[in-house]
Amino acid sequence: MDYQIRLESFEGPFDLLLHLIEKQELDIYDIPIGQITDQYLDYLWAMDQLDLTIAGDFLVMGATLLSIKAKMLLPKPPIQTMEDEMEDPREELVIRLLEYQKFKAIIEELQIREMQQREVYEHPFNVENFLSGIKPPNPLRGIGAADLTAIYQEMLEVLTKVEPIHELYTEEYTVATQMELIGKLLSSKVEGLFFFELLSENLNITSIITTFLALLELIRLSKVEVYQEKPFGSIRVLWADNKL
Amino acid sequence: MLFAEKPKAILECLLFATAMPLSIDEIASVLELSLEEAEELLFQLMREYNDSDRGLQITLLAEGYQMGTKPQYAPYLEKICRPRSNPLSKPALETLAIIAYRQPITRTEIEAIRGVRVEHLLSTLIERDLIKEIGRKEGPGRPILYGTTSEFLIYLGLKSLEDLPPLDKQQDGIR
Amino acid sequence: MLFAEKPKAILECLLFATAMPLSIDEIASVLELSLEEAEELLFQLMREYNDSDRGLQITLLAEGYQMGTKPQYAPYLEKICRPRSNPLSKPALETLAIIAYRQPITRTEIEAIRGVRVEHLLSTLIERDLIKEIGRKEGPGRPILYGTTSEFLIYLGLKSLEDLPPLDKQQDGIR
Repeated sequence: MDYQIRLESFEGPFDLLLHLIEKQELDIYDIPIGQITDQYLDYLWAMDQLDLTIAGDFLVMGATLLSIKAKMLLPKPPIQTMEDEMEDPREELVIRLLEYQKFKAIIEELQIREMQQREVYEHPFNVENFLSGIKPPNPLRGIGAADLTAIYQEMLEVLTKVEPIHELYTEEYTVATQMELIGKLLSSKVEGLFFFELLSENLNITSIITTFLALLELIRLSKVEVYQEKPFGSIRVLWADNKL
Repeated sequence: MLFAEKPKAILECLLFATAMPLSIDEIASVLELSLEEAEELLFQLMREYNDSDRGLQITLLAEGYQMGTKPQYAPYLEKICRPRSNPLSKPALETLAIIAYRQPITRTEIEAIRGVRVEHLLSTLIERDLIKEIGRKEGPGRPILYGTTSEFLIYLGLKSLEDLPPLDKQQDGIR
Repeated sequence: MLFAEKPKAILECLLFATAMPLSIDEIASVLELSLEEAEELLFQLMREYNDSDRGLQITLLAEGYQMGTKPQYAPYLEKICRPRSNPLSKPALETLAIIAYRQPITRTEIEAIRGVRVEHLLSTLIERDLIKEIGRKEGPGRPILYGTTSEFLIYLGLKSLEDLPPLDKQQDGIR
């Protein structure tokens, strides 16, 4: 090995590649890809021999380099197309290296700013402590228990006037609210729920049908998945997002 | 003047940046001064702060010296730290009334009565210390049960929940 | 003098006591002054602090104003203040820089630039309040878009995002 540098000291494959290029004063716009690929892979072998785990990202770049090298070895077509030359297989790599280089270059300046700002101390003001010393304003100022009761009574009166009591059920169940309810119930249950468990205690025909329609809609949207272990068995419903 | 400006500036920084009150021993040790010198410096700085029209003051608490705001300016700090002191909206009061009379109650049950979503109203009421989570309902999803807080009783001047005015029995039949 | 001492004293309290930098709008609103009046008062106070031998300074940070200690006194404060959080690791700072200059940006886009995975670095940066989720990118999977916070500006002592050092000052051949 020409260079005694440990792989762990590199932030990633781009860092290692840029190091190789800079160290040998190579032209980043015309990288001798064979030479660089060999040197890069040498590092990986060395790491491997030391029984050190090589991060997958380094291996991916190794494969990319080999693939570029292979493309460069392919014979060029004898006649170039009129307008543009064949795309250089290195181009994408160079663009990415240049982009990474910009950030690598700015780090030092950001580090200086970070250290400078660390010299400035703020007052360790604790809002919680401060506020605990202040009585919060009474959110119910001007309102008495009787007012609250009146508000409640009035609300109940409006409800009873507008619709007979049994009609309230139909108000409760819409496909949209049931979809939301199913989502709430299922998302916290990794193992899923049986269909009957999705129904509220207030079993009536409207609630069952609405819940079923909501379930169908969720299936259509791929939000849930349903399984039946045997014909006519209970339907198990799983929240699709829970599967990952 | 006995001291150069610098030790006083350091002392100012110390009082400003420490979370706990500073003893004269600690001050002397950081500034590398004798106790007498540290005390003289401190008193000088205290006079500059406390006898002026400045907003800040340095006070001696049991455990040491501390920098803080002068008490007369507290209302302005409240204004910026706790901007929310608006009265509750009608929907919030309605939701609170339902919880007061029906507790323990789940969000879905409240929504069944009110016919609209109450999620943000519940957050408001929790933030204002009027309601809290008091458990979980058995059953699918184990939904949160809400109830009123002791602050709620205090704000209404009630001794207990039984002091809530009774309702007209028939109307409370809705479920 | 244009102002009585009192508004300046209040302003001093506000700058002392608020955890985040205060915008000129907030200052004007608490003091019930016009923007121009608030600004004049603020600049007056800043001169009194910054151009003197005092230990404290008022600076423009994250589009607001904040009181802090002058940097030259840091060595004394290190001795007595709570230890500061560790500086960011190089990989974390690199990731933060990419987000700062290229926001809004997805995790995959960051990884394309860094060439390595950044998932755990993103959690670190979020935990330290330096970045946050600022939306979702349209398209398959609707991936999360990340951006920097005001704490980020404070952390690097920046007045605003425009205050970031220019990224492309060197040769920027291919784009």
